[in-house]
Amino acid sequence: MGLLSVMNLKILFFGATADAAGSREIELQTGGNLTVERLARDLTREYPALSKLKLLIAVNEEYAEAESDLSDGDKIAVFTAVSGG
Amino acid sequence: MGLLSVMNLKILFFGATADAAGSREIELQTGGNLTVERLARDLTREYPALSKLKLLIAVNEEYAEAESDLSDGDKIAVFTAVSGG
Amino acid sequence: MAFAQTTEHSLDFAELTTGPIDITSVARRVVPPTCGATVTLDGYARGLTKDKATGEIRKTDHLVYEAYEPMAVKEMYKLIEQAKQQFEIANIGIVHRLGKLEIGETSVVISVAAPHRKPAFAACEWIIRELKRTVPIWKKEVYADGEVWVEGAE
Amino acid sequence: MAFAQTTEHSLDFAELTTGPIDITSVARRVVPPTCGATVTLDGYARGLTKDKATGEIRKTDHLVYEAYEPMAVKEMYKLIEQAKQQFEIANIGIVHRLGKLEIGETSVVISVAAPHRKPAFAACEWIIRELKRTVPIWKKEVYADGEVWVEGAE
Repeated sequence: MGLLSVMNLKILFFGATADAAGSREIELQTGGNLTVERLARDLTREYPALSKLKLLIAVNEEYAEAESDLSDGDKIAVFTAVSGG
Repeated sequence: MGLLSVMNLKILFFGATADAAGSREIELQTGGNLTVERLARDLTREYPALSKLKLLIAVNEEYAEAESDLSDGDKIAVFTAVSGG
Repeated sequence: MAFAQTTEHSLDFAELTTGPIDITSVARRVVPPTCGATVTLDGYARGLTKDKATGEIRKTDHLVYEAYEPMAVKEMYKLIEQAKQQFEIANIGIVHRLGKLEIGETSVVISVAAPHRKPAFAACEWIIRELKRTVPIWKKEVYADGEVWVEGAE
Repeated sequence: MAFAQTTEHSLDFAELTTGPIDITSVARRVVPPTCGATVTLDGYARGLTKDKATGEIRKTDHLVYEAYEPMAVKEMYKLIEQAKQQFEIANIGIVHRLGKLEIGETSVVISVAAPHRKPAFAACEWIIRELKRTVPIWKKEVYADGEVWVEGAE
């Protein structure tokens, strides 16, 4: 991607992360070349209460690796270890 | 038990043994000193259709060993391998 | 429920019934407040049966279950006691149906409640295996052209 | 059932619902005519919870379950596919409840139908373990004096 490229991302929060972010869904515009790990760091800076949580990230409804690159239009879910059952 | 002693036994049949004996319950009067195994042999002689079945015997609602002695008033159940479930 | 028999101690129970069995209510009756899960085995009248001798598949019209009732309840309670000695479980419920069962109807329900899942699974599996081996209940399969009392494996 | 979602193929199903779950109907829906038994795990809202940190027992007033719904259904179907590859089983049904649950209400039911019991037990045990590890659903425990989102083990 070029220097001027931007990505539009949708970020979803659930349970404890929704409480920490004070939001369930945000839209984010950012420069290109963003990894999952980097996004998590940026979000934690934006919402410091997230730093107390061990975050898991899903991209487009699939669990994502920390090193995965994000793409324009990706739907990102940020949550803690699941506790259903 | 003396030579003149008699035992009154109640014999119950279930499922395949009831069909083979043509009866669900009989009363039996017999001489003393009778084992489970011996009773099974006597019953098979009385009801030949029983000989095609592998018989299990319970005495007073408990599984009985072939060598167990029977006592007056015992309630004997004669049945085949169970098939519940 | 002419043949129904119940004896209860703690939340355990072993019953015979001639009426329909509701799995939910059996699973619920064994639940103590400190447990989070029950494991339930339910057996039901199969529509197709494989002949053990010929391997042929036969269509079953209905089943009839018969029990030596007082002994069957006793033996089911023995299984409950033995399971509770062997496994870390809280409560066990066993209900077996007797009489005529249409295809698809539930013949037996075994529910085990435990603080942890693992022993609940192990106990439930153990109980159904032993029930089929020791509890004096017999199944008759009725076909369009005949019927047979099924003989257990042992 | 605002959050209910269903996708069906064969007799398998994975659903989310905000209404009460009936164990019997879940267990029945996975039954093919050639199988004689289902194994069912049901989890329910516990009244007493042990605090993992302090070991203290707390009285829970009610639970709230939340899910990332489309991903949760996808992940449940993945478990169904994986279980069917690993175990000799016929059909699997999974229903998880969302929203507010009173104590004693069923939160999850997993039913596995199989020609033989052993793989049904093994598959059911495997699925609940994996569901608690991978399916994006979260539980909030609400007490008289506060509430906490439970964090899973992994």
